[in-house]
Amino acid sequence: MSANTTAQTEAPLEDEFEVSHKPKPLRRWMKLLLRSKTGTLGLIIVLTVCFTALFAPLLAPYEPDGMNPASINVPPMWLEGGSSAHVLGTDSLGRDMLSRIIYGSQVSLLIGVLSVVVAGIIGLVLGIMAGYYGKWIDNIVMRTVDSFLAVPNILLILVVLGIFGSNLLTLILVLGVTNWVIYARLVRGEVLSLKERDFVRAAKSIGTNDRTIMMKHILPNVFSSFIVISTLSVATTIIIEASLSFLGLGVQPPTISWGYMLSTGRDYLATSWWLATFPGLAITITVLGIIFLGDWLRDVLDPRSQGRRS
Amino acid sequence: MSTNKNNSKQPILEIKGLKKHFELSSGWFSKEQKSVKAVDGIDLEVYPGETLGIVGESGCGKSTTGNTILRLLEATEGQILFEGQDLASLSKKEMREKRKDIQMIFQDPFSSLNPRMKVFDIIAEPLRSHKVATGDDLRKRVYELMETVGISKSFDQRFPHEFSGGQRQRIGIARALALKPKLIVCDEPVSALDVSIQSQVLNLLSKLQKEFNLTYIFIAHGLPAIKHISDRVAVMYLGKVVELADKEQLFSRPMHPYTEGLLSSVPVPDPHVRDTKERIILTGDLPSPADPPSGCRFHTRCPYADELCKTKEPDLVEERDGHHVMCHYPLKEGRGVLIEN
Amino acid sequence: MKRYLIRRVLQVIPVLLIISFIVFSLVFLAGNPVALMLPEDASQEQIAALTESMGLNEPFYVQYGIFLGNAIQGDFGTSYRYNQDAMSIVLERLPQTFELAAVSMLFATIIAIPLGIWSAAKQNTVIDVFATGASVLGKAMPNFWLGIMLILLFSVNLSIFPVSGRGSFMHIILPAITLGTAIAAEMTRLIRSNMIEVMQQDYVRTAKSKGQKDSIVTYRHAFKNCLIPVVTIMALQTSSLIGGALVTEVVFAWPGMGQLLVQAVNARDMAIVQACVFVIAVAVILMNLLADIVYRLIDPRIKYD
Amino acid sequence: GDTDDTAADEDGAADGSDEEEEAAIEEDDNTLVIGTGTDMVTFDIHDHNATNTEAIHVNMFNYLVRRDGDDGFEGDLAESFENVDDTTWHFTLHEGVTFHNGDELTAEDVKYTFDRVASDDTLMEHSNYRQIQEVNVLGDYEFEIITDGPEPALLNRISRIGSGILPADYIEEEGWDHFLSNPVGTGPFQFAEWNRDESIVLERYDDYFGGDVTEWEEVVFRVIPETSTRVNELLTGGVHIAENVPPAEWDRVNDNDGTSIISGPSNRVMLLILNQAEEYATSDKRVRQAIDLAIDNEAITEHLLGGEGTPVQSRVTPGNTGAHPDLFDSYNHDPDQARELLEEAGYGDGLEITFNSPQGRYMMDSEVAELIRGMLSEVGITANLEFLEWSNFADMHANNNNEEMYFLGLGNSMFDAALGMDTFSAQGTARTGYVNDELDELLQAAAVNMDAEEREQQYHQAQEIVAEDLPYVFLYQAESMAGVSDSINYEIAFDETIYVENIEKN
Amino acid sequence: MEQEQPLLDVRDLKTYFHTENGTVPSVDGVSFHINKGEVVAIVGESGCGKSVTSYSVMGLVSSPGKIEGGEILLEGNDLTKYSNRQMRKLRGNEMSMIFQEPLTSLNPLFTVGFQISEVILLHQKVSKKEAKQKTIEMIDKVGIPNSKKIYSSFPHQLSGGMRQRIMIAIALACNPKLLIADEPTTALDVSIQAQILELMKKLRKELDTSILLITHDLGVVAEMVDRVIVMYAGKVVEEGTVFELFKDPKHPYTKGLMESTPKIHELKDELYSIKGTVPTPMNMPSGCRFYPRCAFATDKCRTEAPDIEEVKPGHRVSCWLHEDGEVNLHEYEQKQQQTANS
Ligand SMILES: Nc1ncnc2c1ncn2[C@@H]1O[C@H](COP(=O)(O)OP(=O)(O)OP(=O)(O)O)[C@@H](O)[C@H]1O
Ligand SMILES: Nc1ncnc2c1ncn2[C@@H]1O[C@H](COP(=O)(O)OP(=O)(O)OP(=O)(O)O)[C@@H](O)[C@H]1O
Ligand SMILES: [Mg+2]
Ligand SMILES: [Mg+2]
Repeated sequence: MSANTTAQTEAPLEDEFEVSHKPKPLRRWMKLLLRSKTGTLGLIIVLTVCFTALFAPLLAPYEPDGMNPASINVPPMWLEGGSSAHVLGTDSLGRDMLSRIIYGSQVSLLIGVLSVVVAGIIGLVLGIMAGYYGKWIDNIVMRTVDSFLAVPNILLILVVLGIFGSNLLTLILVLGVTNWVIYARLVRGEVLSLKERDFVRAAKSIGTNDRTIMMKHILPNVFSSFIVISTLSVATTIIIEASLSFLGLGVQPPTISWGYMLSTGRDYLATSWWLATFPGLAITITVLGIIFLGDWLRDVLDPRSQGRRS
Repeated sequence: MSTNKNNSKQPILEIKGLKKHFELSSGWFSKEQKSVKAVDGIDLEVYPGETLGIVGESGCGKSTTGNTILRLLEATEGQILFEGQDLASLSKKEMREKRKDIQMIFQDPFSSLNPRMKVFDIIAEPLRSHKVATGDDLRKRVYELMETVGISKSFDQRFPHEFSGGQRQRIGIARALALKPKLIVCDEPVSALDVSIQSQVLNLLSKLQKEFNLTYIFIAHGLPAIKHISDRVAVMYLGKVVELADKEQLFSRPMHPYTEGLLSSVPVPDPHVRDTKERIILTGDLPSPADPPSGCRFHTRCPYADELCKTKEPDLVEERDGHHVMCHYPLKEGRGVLIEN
Repeated sequence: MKRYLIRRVLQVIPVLLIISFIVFSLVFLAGNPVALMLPEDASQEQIAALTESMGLNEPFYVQYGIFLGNAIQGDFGTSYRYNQDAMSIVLERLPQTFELAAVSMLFATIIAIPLGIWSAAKQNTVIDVFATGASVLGKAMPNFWLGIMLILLFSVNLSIFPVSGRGSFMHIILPAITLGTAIAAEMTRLIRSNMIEVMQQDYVRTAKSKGQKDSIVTYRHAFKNCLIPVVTIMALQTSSLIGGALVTEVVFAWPGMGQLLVQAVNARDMAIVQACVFVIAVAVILMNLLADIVYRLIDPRIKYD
Repeated sequence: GDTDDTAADEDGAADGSDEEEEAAIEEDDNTLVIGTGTDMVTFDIHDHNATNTEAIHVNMFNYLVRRDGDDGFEGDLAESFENVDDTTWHFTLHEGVTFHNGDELTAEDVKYTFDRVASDDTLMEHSNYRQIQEVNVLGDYEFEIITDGPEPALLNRISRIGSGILPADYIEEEGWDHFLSNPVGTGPFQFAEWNRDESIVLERYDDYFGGDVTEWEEVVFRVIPETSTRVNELLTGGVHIAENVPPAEWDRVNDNDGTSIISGPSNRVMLLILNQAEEYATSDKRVRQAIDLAIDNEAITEHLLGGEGTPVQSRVTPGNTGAHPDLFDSYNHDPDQARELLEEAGYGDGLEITFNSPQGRYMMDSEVAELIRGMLSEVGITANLEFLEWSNFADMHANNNNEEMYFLGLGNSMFDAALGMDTFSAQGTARTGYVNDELDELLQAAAVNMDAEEREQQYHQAQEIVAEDLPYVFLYQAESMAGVSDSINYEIAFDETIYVENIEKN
Repeated sequence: MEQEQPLLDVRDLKTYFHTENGTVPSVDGVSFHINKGEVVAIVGESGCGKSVTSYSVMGLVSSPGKIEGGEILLEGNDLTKYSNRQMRKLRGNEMSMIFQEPLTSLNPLFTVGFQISEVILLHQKVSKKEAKQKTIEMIDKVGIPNSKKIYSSFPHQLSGGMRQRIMIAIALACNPKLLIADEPTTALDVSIQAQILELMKKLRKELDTSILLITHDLGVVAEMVDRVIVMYAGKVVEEGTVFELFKDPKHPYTKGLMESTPKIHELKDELYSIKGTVPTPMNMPSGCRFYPRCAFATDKCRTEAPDIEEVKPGHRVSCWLHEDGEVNLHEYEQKQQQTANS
């Protein structure tokens, strides 16, 4: 009708854009990070723990394994009987608590993170396949999930560690293998709804093959809930490891993990409380950090979280 | 006149007796299988270069028809011939090849773009999938497409959420155009858009059709939009096409009581006619496609229904030249909305 | 519904088969219990003889077949450690196990519901941060640490609850808190996030637009819509509550199934292990079924069959 | 007050009303509660080898004879006994002894008891009784035990696990299964109930042939696996005795009003078993000696065990027939010499061995194991410590799947050097691969030597050889520690049993 | 005209959302009034602040939103000064609201009967039995057959149209003076929409309720209302009677809106379209908020925001074009084109 309509529709839409600068990912992350106090806290905690783990030999004042039967169960320095030689006191074999906690971070993190990686990979792959293909694959995977859910984890862990012995590798594997079901369930559920979404249909209608659809369209979209669950799971795994140590199935000395320290310290809870409490605190703080970081990561990984509501 | 044009050509797409039933309970042990007859036997032909509009109320099977054409859903029964070839007979691989020729634009611009992919990758995806272009060539093609649909190249690294609904729909259109398809199924491409944006997208679609000689199947429930863009219009009711005619015919002299009701339900943006306009308000709701009424499916809401309608289902017959209707008592002078014109 | 129930029960069969297979093969791999059953200086012949008389020299599939055959008839074999029908030993533990599980769950729910709702309602306030902190702490405290601490505080120092054992209602409180804390923590987080979502729903706005009181809007209209995930998580906890309460059981000298199971595994007492796992699996399946029925009661949209 | 309340709860009898509470206290005054770490295994007295199970059984069953003081024996069910010749022992039973079901004890019951354990080789205790060839019943109260050869330690054998006399008629009538769930003996206490992993309750048997030996009407053995819980129960009055209290808790118990720690030597020696199979470095005597020299036994007993333990160089400790006085309360410690020996043996630049240990089985076991690992690393031996869950550990021990070294505590329920030393003989070598012909000869001679004095000398010699060759590295004699309420008078028995009749109210 | 006190008088209402990314001025100085018995429409595109305006009136703005200024006078009483308790007394009683999404606006877990009687029991002193009686009457009134059975049905058992009728029943149960209908038919099919609109017309006649109808469908406006308020980006840009406005829109946005709507009774080769998109509240242009999209924009529009001025009795507009008196946009446009072509 009016002469200028065509021109209007064809005009590039650039000028309509209010956001003229596009923030770089790193800046976006920083912005999101600073906006979230808990996220900042989480990141600081996790970085500190990672740093501690990496540079344990430089940071620890003593050999973690240096025993001294003559000065056992020395309290932390601020308590009566403590000395500045051992800031956090010594344990039941006279080893320096601080050094042990510093070294313990290595194994605790390793177990926590790697076993979640193992569980996550199995869970993601099976969950996506089950959800995407449905039918018999789904049936098999879900019945297996049901079965795993109906058997207490501890039983499987116990038996497997009983058979293969408890070394770090089996520990990580077995914790991973018993935990995959939560991921598989979660991922499958999300995939079921994702695959009905139009963008997946669109990809199909373009002729994209199944593998690409799963990798490029589905995987990135289940990732944020995956991150939330897995950060929580890193936390629980560190704690499960402690419970395994309680049963004598955790890591073996001279390897040190917080869980091991915590569980061996439990006999001294009423008398030398610092033996169990410091590793316990280390776990709690780390877990808190990981959870906060996880919440924040979910925001970061979601491109929508830049502020605009949609 | 357009009827003649159509007869002279081979249809690009032919739908014959298409049925799509969804099983309800997939239980192992349930005896009677209940099913939703989402599409229950429709025949349509689409000719090159035309736009076939499909209207009907929510749930009448429009999207299902669209999805089965693309084989996003497998048809329960019937044939879909694209350029004379039965799509259902194609292997998965052949079908992927065929997809270059048939594309789809989706209703919801918010959910049809992967929120975690950048615009560039979204538009490039079809080209990559079919290995049509790589490297610089690919970039060039994507930028061309962006230009075609009116999105500045500088936005290629943005995520969908950074765009407005209309812009997102343009991205979807660019993606559909990437493989230079012959036929595009547009499943309610403007229903989710704002009033002022709708017209931008409708204009764009018309422009592209002329430019690339595209054929559209345009699905919508908004009658004004359908009327604006289509050449021929099919009216669906409960999984069946109840009326099919040239746009002018259908809008000025509808023959099916349902079409008539629909047309008179559309509110007219002119306050002067509101008290004078005669209205046939259809009563009741759309029955469930899981158990459609016996006889003529429309009889439960039809102001003219009688005993015959309750028992016997009418066929889709050509009452006038190119004007098909499925009714025992087609309206001779149905009240349409184009009469004044 | 009836047909649904039948179908669900039938679906249980493959699950039980898979479970029995997994457990059987694990125990099989774990080795021969004969060495543990005989005196320390038993001769190789004695070991061989006992192995044969117990059918342990048969190949895996034969043993599994025999086991399955008997299990179908309800016979899980005899515990060599107790010299008694395995199932009866397991069933003996059921009441105390159930008791602890139920009270723990009750405790978790009583804590988690108000805390979760509250922190959702006061999102991003001090209360919310406190609740988050509390639930992280709840998850981060290993059971044995919490249990021992509770004993020291409430039993030794304050003399409120008995230290350990089973008997009066007072005995169950501390172990239930120990076991329930982690669940409460998880539930609180779940309820919080669900409530936040539900509170933004249109029907909550509708309820407000009627002039309804905030508390009624929260509890009647919003919270009821949050119940399904809560019920789900309750059902999911069954197996860990019944079979995985081991650490708590040890700390509180609670004679539950967790201890039995672990001891049986350690002693390679296959009959007990299988019977335990069977009982736990059935409990889990029943709980899930119950959850399904509860879903139906909560949400009229849910239909089975 | 507290004490009794909690105990009342134990019975499930706690009720709101004051009077009832009073009554409950009265009743509870006559109930003794003992907190133990592990549950009893079974009532099949022949099919277990657990000291803690026997500790409970002794209150329900009687042996024929009982150890009395250092090396003598006194009659228990037997009124008199006599060694007739090398292979024949004659016994006369007390008359009028009744089982808890009312049956009278006769020689037939004794025959039944020993026949079963001596003939059924699937029973755990069989190996300790296979020496009994037959039991000849000579009358209602008279019988003979015939051994398959000279058996100087017969009395030791029949005064320990597996020797409680069973009611033959009762078992034959009701069946063994019935007996297992309703056991019947002759002891001062009779069975009331057993809730697995929870408690065993025994009631006083008023017709006990020994007369009115105890003030307690009821004994409850409560199973409390967690150490700190056991101690906490003691502190709050939930139990009268808490067994196995580790050093870390001693102050807490002693500082508490009304409870204290008591200790007593046990018959258990903690040691390291070294594998002498050729493929292991420990087959080299110098390496074994180096290990022995590296370990400061006293540091363990003093610092970890709070002084409650004695360094030893032999398994046979005072209180057992044949104990060698020089090998008790002595040890070798010289890290420099250890390093030299290792150098000599060709391990100058380090030696790596596997070291298995149980965890939570013995007092402070994991700490001790870790400390040993630390001590060994001082002299250049890297010991890879692997803690095993007990059943796996027992499995390893039973099947000789051990590698270089493992840590174990061995008791001696026979109180005779024979049981401790036989392991080192040719027949017993399987465990370590240790063979010494001279030692073999000595042990064979001693085993059938009915001359007590000469036999003792032979065992002394044998122990010296072992202390030199070090198939085992002996560490220390463990002390039993228990926390006890001041309301009772309790002494820890050398054999780790708990004779309730010896526990008195204060 | 203004002799009588209006039922609702909104003056310079400002409702802002304080989000993590900054303050969003969703409603930024909106004034309008509704007389007794009148039907007034607010039209405008998605996101222009229509719903927030209505929530502000109902006192349902939830955090992080806050009414930052202005007055909302209901029969002369300023609702912004009311406590939550006082507001609760009004809601569902004096004024009530129907929402856009009939699918989600009813609580899925309660029967519709319960949900209707809830509001009756809240505001009227009646017994449960009487409430049930009234509820069934209301169901009849909104034209759902078989009301007794419907009473104990759950929302998912009803169709969209029926659910929207139930919403209407809830809203009208206490015979409110003011009914706010926020896009009541957008989610419904055309034929159902027609039914609902008919019903609202009928009930309005019967009950004499004033209605504030929020929509972006000009067809619905033309059929239903007396007066129209056009909103753009948080501001009112034009206000007038429905006849005035359709005949002679004064604001370029209103005009664009009307022309870009495809009309069923006329054929066009190409639709008019307003270029560009609605600005997000975070990035409001300075000056007139519509100028980046306006075909008539001048430099003044870029820098200065126009006030809303009455150009004709009862017809007010906020645009610099009308600074010096009334301009007919249709003619103005033609004139402009002629000058451009020559
Ligand atoms: N996957 C499915 N399973 C079961 N029923 C389905 C499925 N998809 C669609 N249906 C049913 O088929 C019928 C037709 O659906 P369809 O989506 O084709 O309708 P439509 O005409 O596109 O409606 P709308 O305008 O709402 O998009 C509906 O009743 C719908 O409930
Ligand atoms: N809770 C909120 N937080 C932040 N911004 C909000 C919130 N609610 C609404 N807004 C903003 O307020 C503006 C107006 O929203 P409103 O819902 O009133 O629009 P509307 O005109 O009703 O649109 P529609 O036609 O889509 O319903 C929008 O830009 C929206 O982004
Ligand atoms: Mg559709
Ligand atoms: Mg709105």
